[in-house]
Amino acid sequence: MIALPATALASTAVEGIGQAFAAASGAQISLSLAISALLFVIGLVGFMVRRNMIIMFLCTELMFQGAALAMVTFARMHMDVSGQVFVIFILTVAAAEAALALGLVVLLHRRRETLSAEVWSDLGEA
Amino acid sequence: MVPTIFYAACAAAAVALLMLLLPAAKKVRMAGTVLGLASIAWILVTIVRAIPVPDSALGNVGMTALCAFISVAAAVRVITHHRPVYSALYFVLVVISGAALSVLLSAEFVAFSLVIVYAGAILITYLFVLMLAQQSPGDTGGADAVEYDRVAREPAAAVTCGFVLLAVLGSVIFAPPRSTADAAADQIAAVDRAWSDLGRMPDALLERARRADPQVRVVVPRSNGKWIETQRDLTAVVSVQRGDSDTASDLVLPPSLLLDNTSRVGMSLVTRFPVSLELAGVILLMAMLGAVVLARRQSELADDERRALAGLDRLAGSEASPARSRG
Amino acid sequence: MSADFPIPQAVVAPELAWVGLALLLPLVSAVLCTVCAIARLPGKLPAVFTVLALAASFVVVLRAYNAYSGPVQVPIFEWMSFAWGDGRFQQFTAPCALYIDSLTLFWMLFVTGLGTLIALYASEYMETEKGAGYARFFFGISIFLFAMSSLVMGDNLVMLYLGWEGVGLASYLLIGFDYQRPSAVAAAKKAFIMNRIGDLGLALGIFMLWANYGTLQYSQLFQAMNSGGQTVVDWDVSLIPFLLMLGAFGKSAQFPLFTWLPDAMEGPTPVSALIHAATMVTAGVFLIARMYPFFALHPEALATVAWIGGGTALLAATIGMAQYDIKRVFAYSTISQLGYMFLGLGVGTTYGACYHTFTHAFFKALLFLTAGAIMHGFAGQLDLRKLSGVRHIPGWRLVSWTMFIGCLWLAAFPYTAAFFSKDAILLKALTSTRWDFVFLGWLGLFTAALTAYYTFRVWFRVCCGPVHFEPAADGHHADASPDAHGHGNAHAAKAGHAADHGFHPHAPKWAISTVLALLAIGTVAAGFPAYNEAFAHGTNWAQKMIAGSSAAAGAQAVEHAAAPGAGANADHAALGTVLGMDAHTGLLVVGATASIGGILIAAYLHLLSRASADALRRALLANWFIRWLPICMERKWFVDEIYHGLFRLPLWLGSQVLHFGDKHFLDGVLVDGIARIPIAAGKLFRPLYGGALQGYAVSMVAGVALVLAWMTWVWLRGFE
Amino acid sequence: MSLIWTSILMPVIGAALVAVASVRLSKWISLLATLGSLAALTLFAFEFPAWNNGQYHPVEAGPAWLDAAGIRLSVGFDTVSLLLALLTAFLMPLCIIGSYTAVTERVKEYYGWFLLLGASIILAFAARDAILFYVGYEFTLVPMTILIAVYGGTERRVAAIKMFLYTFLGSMFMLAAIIYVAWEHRVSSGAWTFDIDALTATAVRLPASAQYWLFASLMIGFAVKVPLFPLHTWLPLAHDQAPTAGSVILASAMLKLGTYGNYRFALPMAPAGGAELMVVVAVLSIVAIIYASLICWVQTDAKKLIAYSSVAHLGLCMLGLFALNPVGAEGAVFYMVNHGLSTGALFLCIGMFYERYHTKDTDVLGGLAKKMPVWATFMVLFTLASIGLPGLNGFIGEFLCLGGTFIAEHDGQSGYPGVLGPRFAVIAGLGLILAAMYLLILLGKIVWGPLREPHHDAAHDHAAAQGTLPSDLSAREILVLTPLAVACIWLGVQPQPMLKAIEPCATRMLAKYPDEVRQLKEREAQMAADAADASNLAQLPQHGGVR
Repeated sequence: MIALPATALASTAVEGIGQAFAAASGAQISLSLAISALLFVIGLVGFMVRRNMIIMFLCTELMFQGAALAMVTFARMHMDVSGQVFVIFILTVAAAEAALALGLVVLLHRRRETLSAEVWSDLGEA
Repeated sequence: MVPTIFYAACAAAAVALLMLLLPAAKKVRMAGTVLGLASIAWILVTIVRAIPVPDSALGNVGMTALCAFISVAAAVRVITHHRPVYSALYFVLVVISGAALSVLLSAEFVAFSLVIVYAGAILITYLFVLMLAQQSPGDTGGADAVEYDRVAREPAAAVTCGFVLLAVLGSVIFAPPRSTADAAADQIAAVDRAWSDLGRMPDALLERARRADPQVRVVVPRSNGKWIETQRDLTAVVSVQRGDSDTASDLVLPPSLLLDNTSRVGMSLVTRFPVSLELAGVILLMAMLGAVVLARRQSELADDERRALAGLDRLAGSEASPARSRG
Repeated sequence: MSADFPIPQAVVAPELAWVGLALLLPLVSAVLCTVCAIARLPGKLPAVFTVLALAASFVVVLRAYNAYSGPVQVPIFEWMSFAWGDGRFQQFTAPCALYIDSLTLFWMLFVTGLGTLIALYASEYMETEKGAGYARFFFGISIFLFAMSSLVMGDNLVMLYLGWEGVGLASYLLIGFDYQRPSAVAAAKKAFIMNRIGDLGLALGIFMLWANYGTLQYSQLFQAMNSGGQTVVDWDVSLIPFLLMLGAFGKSAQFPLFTWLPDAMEGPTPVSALIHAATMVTAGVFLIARMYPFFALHPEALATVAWIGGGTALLAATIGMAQYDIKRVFAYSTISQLGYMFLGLGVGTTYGACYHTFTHAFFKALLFLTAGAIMHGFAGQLDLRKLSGVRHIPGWRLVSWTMFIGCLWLAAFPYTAAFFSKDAILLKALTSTRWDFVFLGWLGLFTAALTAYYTFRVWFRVCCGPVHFEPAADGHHADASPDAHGHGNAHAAKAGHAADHGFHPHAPKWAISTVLALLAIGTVAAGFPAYNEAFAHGTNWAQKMIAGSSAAAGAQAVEHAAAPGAGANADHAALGTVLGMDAHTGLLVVGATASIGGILIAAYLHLLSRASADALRRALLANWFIRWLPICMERKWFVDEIYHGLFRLPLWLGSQVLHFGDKHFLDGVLVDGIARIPIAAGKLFRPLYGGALQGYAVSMVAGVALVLAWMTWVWLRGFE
Repeated sequence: MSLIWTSILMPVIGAALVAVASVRLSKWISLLATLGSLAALTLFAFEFPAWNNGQYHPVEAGPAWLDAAGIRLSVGFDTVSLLLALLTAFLMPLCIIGSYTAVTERVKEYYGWFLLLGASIILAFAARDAILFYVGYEFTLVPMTILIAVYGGTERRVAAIKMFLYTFLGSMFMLAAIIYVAWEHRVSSGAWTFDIDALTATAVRLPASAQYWLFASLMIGFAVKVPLFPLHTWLPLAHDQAPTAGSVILASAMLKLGTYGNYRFALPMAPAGGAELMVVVAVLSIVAIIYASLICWVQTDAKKLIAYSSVAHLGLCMLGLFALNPVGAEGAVFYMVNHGLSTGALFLCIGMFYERYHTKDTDVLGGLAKKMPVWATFMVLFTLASIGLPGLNGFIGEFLCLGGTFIAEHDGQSGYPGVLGPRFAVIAGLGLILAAMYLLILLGKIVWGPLREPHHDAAHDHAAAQGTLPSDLSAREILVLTPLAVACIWLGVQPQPMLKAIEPCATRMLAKYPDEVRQLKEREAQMAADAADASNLAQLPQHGGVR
């Protein structure tokens, strides 16, 4: 880590440094975070209100989107690519989930001829 | 500092979403749409106004806001549309606008992988399954979709919970902005990290050094054993031997020679998160195996299920058709 | 209270521990009776044990009397004693010990003596109850004697309290002896509960004495008084006499708390004679006499006693005039006579009060026992309208004439013992310097006339006139209650309605006759101390006994306070006048007039012209303005009804309300209501947990939102 | 110390053996186990050296249980807890014998749980570690709930649940208070401990406001158990539904845990709070006395009546405890033991006729003296003991409680100032009259009077029961009641040794109180004076105006 006076950097417009290493605009970061939160919450609400199992999984994908966007935003905010790496992992999980979940959905659909999640409520303990 | 106005906007958005979710008249849905758009705009404006935007960033912010608008609207359609296929398609729109946002945030690799993997692969799978499980038109009872797609479940509770969560998450945005010093330290750390990433890629380093000075024959480690050292002005110094000379001399690399996004992501993936990468691979493998197992069960259960649907009980059925089970 | 009139100080005399046998013997007999009941020993064994034990205890008391030379304190064993410091107020001491002075002996003599005689009487009277019932009866009698001895001989107020409640228990067990009859059970209950009210007063008085003097032992209490203890200095202290008084009134059936005594006649007659006439009911008199010095702590305390006593005497006499049940008449006469004793205590003559107690014990026991004999012989008949001319039935002469003696004494016929004892009280009242005491004295004289009337009403009705009797039959008459023992009831069932159905009264046998004769002699002899004084100008034994005790010292102090300058020996000197005559002569004239007048009126109405008595009653009832009087007298001034309406009913209704409230409000609404909150909350969220996935999701999200909200709130506040 | 553990573990081992033994054998095993427990405690009592100093006897810390939290398996007795444990151990075998015919189904489970109940109560009394106490205190609820819920009457489930939840809720406050004190101890001394003496030493040094809340929370926990008005409503129901032996142990031993808790925790730990809140507790106590007595008056269910009478009696006990002087405290402790004896015996008596007639309704049943004279004798004796007849055990405690309350106003002479005084004593004394009233009414209904027996089905049951039970008490039942009767009479005649032994404990418990109460009185006097000054000032112009 290089000890550099902050004032020196703020005023230094480094030639050719590129957008990735320029201080990002606070408003852009905030907006992106807000969108990620909105996507996440909308996905969440969707998960809670929709009764179609496939759509419910779609809503979880929406939440993944929100999370991924937040990761990207933070990566930008801190100028560190780790956030972007995490998006790749998110993609991995989403893909795995899609594979398994959709397989499961198809299985369930076969058994009860419907996609409604409620017909499976007898799996709950109540 | 409690952003009251933001909370009010969240509440408005919640009401709007609720109006869209309730099985109501078209007018209400229209009002909900208007209110929803207005409240999203309100949220965005609130955020933008909370932090002064320099003129140089106006374009970026404007584009971000536009993409935000599109992705949120599309997301709302995902959860409100009665026909699952349309939901999936709207989701593609969400992914694409998300990719655009990623580009705006200088994450080009992510943007493309989102479009390719999500919109291209995962969503297609969804669509495929949706088609597979499509209800026959008779099941919908004349409406545009089946009952469980039309009628939301406990929308009030869900919307309340969700938007309380949004308000809470959103509060974070209104924390005091990071100090310039923090941002500067971040920048220095990031550049240093990027230069040292480059230091671990000898070929790339040699290539960059030659770009800076075509005379460079070879890059050698510096006296302290490192390949590259970051300077205070964000440039980097490497030791090189030029021409035929055996003596090392310093060469300053300008920031414009830093690695691009995709390279850095790749570098980070294999140098900082190798175990995670392996685990991700294992997960995918497991998912594949799981899918195979599920598919097998599917065919085994199908008989049973069909028999139950036909009103035969399991025992009777198995006794009645020994030959078939043998076969 | 000043040290001018010192209370004789007690000496600690452990060598006199044998006097404790007077307590122990009845207890032993009680245990033996229990053994008899358990072992189902046949015969009269319990009676034998009891009579022997009581006689032995009487002998012990006699020996103690012989050995008596001054107040002694006899420690026996430690009962309740502990200390938490060295100070006088830092300990609680209530040993099992005896305090023997002349007052104690005076009381113990007639308690054990009469106890023995009445137990002997009961051995024949209760013979139909052989077996467990017989043993139970004598167990009760023994326990009673034990408790009474403890009450009288106890060294401290806690022992007195032990005896006080103990006699209450004996009374309860014996009144309810015939436990199958609901009226007996109710009477027993009533007696115990009303006594408890008084007991509470006594207990509070005891606490207050302890709080103020730091001790409960008589000797130390008196010492405190002698050494210039408090007079009226303190609100607390001046309450002491009133609290003790409440206890005394409860036990001795005085005005607010007297209604239990007539009901107590449900018990077998020997019990009525022993407990509810001769001994237990005088415990109140004993208490006040014993604690007399402390009644000077408030100037109006004794006046209150006098007023209550005088008032009760008149009230009970008026009721007694209108009763038809012999035992009830005698019961009211007991209340009335007890009123006299309290009047005596109140106006300052402890001698008069105690001596009257003494004489009363004999003649009232005699009267009850004769009534019992009649009841025993006439199958439980006690209605004086249905008995007549018993004197003329062969074998009943002794009963009639001993009853006559008892009646003469109760009527305070001139020169009987009761005449002298009553005189001592009235004389003191009439010659008092306080106008209200004089008024009470005249009231007492009027009451004496009433007493003479109703006493002889009974005797003339029952013993004289034409021979006529009906055995009692169940439900035959409501106001006279049949006696307890099954013998009478069995006869009644057989005998039917009238004498000509073959019913023959059986005359008393040797035990009853002997006891009646002995008691008659005792009754006459009880006057000896007074005769000795009045005719032989010798010493009055009773007065001497009282004068040597705490009672007298207190009386002198009261006297001194009332009329400073009068000598200590106030009974003889400086007497006032009555109707212008010398006090003694005047009272002799007036008292004799009242007594003889009452007897003459009774003779006219109930012997010579019985029809006129009924005519008089009818005339009184016909007169609109005066009819309240006979009605009230016959209905006992509605005291029971008033108590019922004033206390019992509101309390009972209140209890019902509380019971309802406890069940339905406190438990039903509050407790169960609070318990229902989580249930209701659970029901509210129940749909979320119906098994549908989203329900769980909603609750999870809500939880996360809440936790995050809280965290964010804290975090945001950090920036302010 | 090993004797103490023996007395606790004997019933536990007994319970384990009962689980594997045959039904017939289980009765004998449980009897032997309880007798062994009693014997161990008695032996301990004989060599107990601390009768006269009010200290715990084995004072060594026990082995660690949870070392990190300083919780140790320390057991030991002082006089009071030893007496209460002896009472429990004394009643246990009697209850076991008394249950021989009453319990016919699930017999082994019954005896097993019953033994565990006894063990946990003795553990609670023996604990010198607050957490150990809490464990014993709370574990009593488990067997008791099972005894009620399985072997009880028609509403047994509700009764069991209500008892459990109610007392459990109260205990939470108590536990919180104990942990709070332990925390304060850790803050001040740096180490965790739950040793009761150490906690007490810490707690008394806390500021007055902390003590106020400490006392209040402890009090809530114990008041439910006592039970103090208005937290009593679980008790009548539980008693009504519990099997006889359960009622006996509930009334005689479990309720004493509440009063014992006050003696051991609430009063000594928070003297400032105790002084502050004493009047509140005393008022609730006398309300309990009067209220419960009046309710007893109109009860027709014999067991409920005795249950409410327990509320009233323990109200008096609490009043004595909160008179805050040695007289009241001695009376209260004495009363704890005696209430256990006489009320336990009354429950046994009621159980005995219930076994024969299957009803406790005094409107249906009555006049049993005719048919069951021996039973009637015992019943009358125990009722009289309960009424507080002098010469029997109940009197001593009642008299001292009332006396202590009465003198609690006087200062300077006894060394223990108080604020209750005669007013409280008079109202509480009314309770004695009411006690005589309702108990004699009970006697008048079920013992005396003409014989009334239930008809029809009950009579049929009765006939069936007669096969095993004689119409009057059997020798076994007499064997159960006789020790109780002897104890009642003996303690009434010879209370002296026990009073002497309790006295140091009482003064030890009250050690801090004279000063606290004196300060309280001074504060109040000061406030009154200030108020008087203020009102005088306010009235001055008025007077001027009138003139």
